[in-house]
Amino acid sequence: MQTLKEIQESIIEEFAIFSDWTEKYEYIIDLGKSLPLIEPQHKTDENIVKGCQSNVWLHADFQDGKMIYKADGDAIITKGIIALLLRVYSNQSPKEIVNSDLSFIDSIGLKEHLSPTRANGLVAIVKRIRIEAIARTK
Amino acid sequence: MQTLKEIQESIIEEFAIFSDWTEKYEYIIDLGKSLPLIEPQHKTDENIVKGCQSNVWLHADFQDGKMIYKADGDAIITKGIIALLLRVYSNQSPKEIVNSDLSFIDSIGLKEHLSPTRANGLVAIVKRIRIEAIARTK
Amino acid sequence: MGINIDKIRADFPILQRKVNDVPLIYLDNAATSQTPKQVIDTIANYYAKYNANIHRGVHTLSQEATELYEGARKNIQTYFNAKESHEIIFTSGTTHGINLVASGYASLLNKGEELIVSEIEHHSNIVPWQMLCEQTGAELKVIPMNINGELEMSAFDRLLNAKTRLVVVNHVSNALGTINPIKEIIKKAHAVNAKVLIDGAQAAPHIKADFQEIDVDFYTVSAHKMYGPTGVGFLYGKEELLNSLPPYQGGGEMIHEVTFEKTTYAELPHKFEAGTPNISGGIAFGATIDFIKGIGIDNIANHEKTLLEYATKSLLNIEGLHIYGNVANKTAVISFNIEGIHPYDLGNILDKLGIAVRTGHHCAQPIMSYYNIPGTVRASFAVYNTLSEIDTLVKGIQKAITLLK
Amino acid sequence: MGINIDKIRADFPILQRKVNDVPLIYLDNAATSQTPKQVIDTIANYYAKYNANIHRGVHTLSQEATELYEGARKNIQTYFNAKESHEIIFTSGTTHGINLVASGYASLLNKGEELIVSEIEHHSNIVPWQMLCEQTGAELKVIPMNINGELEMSAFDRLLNAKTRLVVVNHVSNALGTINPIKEIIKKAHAVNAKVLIDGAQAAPHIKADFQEIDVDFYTVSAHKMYGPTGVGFLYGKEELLNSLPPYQGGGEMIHEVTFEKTTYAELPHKFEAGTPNISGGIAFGATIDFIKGIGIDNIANHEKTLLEYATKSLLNIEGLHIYGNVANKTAVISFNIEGIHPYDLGNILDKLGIAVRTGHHCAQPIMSYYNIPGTVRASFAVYNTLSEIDTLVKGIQKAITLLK
Ligand SMILES: Cc1ncc(COP(=O)(O)O)c(C=O)c1O
Ligand SMILES: Cc1ncc(COP(=O)(O)O)c(C=O)c1O
Repeated sequence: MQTLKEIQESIIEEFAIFSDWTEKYEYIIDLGKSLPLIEPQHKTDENIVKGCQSNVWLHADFQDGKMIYKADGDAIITKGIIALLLRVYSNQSPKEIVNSDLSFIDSIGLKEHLSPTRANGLVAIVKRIRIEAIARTK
Repeated sequence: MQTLKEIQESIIEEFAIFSDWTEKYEYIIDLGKSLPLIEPQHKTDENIVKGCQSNVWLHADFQDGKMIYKADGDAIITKGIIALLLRVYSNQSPKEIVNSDLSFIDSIGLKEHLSPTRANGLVAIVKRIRIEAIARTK
Repeated sequence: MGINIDKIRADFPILQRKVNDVPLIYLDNAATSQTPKQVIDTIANYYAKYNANIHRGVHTLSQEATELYEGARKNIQTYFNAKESHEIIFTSGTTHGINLVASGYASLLNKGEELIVSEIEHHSNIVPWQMLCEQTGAELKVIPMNINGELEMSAFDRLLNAKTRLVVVNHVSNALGTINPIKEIIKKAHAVNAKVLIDGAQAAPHIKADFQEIDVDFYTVSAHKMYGPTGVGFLYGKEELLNSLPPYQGGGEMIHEVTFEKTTYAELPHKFEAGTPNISGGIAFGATIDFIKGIGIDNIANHEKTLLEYATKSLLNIEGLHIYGNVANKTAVISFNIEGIHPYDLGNILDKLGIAVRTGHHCAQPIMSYYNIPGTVRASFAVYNTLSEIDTLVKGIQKAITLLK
Repeated sequence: MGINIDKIRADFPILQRKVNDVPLIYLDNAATSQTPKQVIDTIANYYAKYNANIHRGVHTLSQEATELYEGARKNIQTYFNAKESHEIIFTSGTTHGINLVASGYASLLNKGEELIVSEIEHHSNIVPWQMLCEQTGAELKVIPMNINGELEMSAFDRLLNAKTRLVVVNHVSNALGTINPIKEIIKKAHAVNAKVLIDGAQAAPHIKADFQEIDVDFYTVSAHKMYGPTGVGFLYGKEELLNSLPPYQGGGEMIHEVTFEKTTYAELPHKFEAGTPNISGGIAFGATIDFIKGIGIDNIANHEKTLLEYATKSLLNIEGLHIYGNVANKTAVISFNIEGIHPYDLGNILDKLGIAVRTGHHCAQPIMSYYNIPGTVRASFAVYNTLSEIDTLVKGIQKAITLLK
């Protein structure tokens, strides 16, 4: 099992090989396409974050001391980034999640997607990921 | 009896001899000082124009086909300009007043005092002078 | 008769910019248009030479700044053919202008009376009226749109009645570009004694409204959408109507006399201009009008028509592309989606290619609900855009499709 | 420790100006301060490189403009030590900020409850509360001033009671320069559960308020009085209080979702920032804070103290000159009259000599009523003023006296 930090590092490594934004976006789009990330029954009003640009859903579970996140989005690029986020955060302990930072997003050149004013729902997703984890550390 | 136009011209001539603003202002200030322009009983609330900067009063009479204006102000420079205005307008027929223009103020370099945004009450005085005259042409 | 695009483009310093290493193609004009150096220089020049608080000041700077500011008001008055310059109230923008009127109507409206709004409005021309109706118990009626993005005028006829106090409609829809028949709307509203407020935010950059000719009661505009600075706009209102509204904000300037017992208000326009205004913005708004006059609004409209026609034709060649808003009478705005592609994704890829478009609901959610879509991609044009930029846009979309599909 | 005045003056292009053929001496800073080139350049640079509508935009320009705008908000937050950046609401100025709160309290106040204001307020901090009291039936109580231009704090103690909901006082009086004991006022008000709004328009250029330290509930400021641009300011409010107020204006940005059935509002700060804001102004406000930080507010205050003391001493040497506002704790503002001379006349002559002062009631008529005077001449100083300018002022007044007497 990789640690959260190790996963972030391997993502950074993977992104290092892309020579231009097109390759990077192709990869993210593929990630976005590859998975229906959340079960239909969890796409509830409670789990939705309505961004001005795109909507996202997040569902959290707690199993064997680990957080299990499922998420989805309606825009494919957003979905691709969600896939990266879940790869990092899902299956980690609440404590590790709470103590983690998001700098890997910066390192792979996707910072703008997590700008609080972008209104694509991703910032809210990250916030919820942490909140759900915090709730399980108490 | 000079006509309104002639009075304006003689004022312009008088002002032509001043070599700087100090002389001009000394003259206006002297004009302002020289006359109590309105009888106390005519300094009524009805006749007052409250400017933001200074207050002015105007009283109008109609005698033998001529307008007789009396006016006053609390600031001396304003009073001096009022004295010039009365020299031009008082004792003239309503028709002449209505048809007159104020360009002499421009010619003698005092235009700024009659700026609508100066809030010294002079613009309102000029307006009232005309309104009172118009009322007597009907 | 034509215009010299190269010369015009040279006036806009931002058009020299690169974005993601490619030259910027700016097609987000309906959100905010770019600013020519004539306007930028006016602002810088104001602060370098004339900056002072206006009105009531005795000193030269204050006098000069006041003259510039009031000169801008006169310039706007003349351009839009308002009867009096004090019918032009400087605001911080369209939203402020609409709220000023809505707030004033709170004291004029009674329960059971009606307001009419349309389905194709910007939120700024919906929410203030919702708030007003909640406050007063008046009812908000909605002129529906049809699939082409037009108002259903027969429905409007049915909604109008003796209880209608106010009709509020935009001159041009920001999300669709539709030019509404405001002259007809005003005429019909007046026939039942209702007043009309026109939101001119999207019209002013493209069409010159003649306020006296169309006999509009209120008309409001933002400078930043018509080559001017941010933070300034105006509300036009007929003198007697503005007089009938209570003041909006209290403060300096809008006061005649203040005691703790009684305060009396100043005359128009000051009654509605409490506090120190956006002086540099107002003066620069005047320069903006000069800029538009210099080119000629008809020349601008003609050029944009060419752009619109060319872009519409080119975009429709793209498979799966659907345009929302298909009326003949529209400004150079194209709202579209591509089958199977989320507008946000397309906007993202276009940005990587240096092309700025807007995506989302464009603050016009009722339109999105009507079409049952999350949003659109909107390309909106201005006088400095070119046919070759449209070619690049089309290529960009094709590239995005390849990536996204 | 000291500051380099020549260097600072060189930053202000307007100080090179001549007025009536003599070099400008600008002593009308309490009305509007002058703008350094750092701020002017920020505005020009914004329009030349980043201009775009902010928030929600996907393209680079919009992202960059948003970052600059939100960066300015953060800068302001840090400078004034607000807890959260969303407690800083951008406004068009102090008047707007006060009206926003007054309008919000309309739904929170009940008949018979009380508001306390002071006798030494600017009209912008009187009229909105009069309007609010008229609307709600609440009562407006006035803290009286004394002959020195100070608030009578014992009277304040008597006015405060369990019915008091809000106390509104300026931090510094614009007409007199008095620095009010706001920390004490806030503490006492909080003891009876009243909230406090401080009008900081005249304080911000001279004193740094630490919002958390003084525990103020609302604080509002205009950029144009503190070396910034016109048309922008901010309202600070504690998060829970801002949340308790209803939205002020309706429109874009302040909306979460709009349907004709129901509209939900966005979170702070957007709830109070309807419509496209003054983007260039907000960004330039950030540059203004940097400018002040660059010199240091304490250095500014020290320099102005020197100016104030020198000017007070010099002016009092003039026969018949009377200064209004004689407290030890005041900013560099001198309001005065000369026996037998109308302030307007003196202002006129000084203008001819290139000296800009303000004359009149300074939008503070209750103070004028207190002293039973039509107005005063006000000389107000900023960091770029010099002792030699004060000498010229004194000579100018003497010349005016000769002419006018
Ligand atoms: C103490 C005080 N409050 C409020 C204001 C109003 O500020 P603004 O005109 O920038 O809204 C002023 C401006 O003169 C002031 O001095
Ligand atoms: C039709 C319409 N009305 C009103 C507005 C609001 O204008 P502002 O944000 O400048 O207040 C806009 C801006 O997008 C608009 O397009």
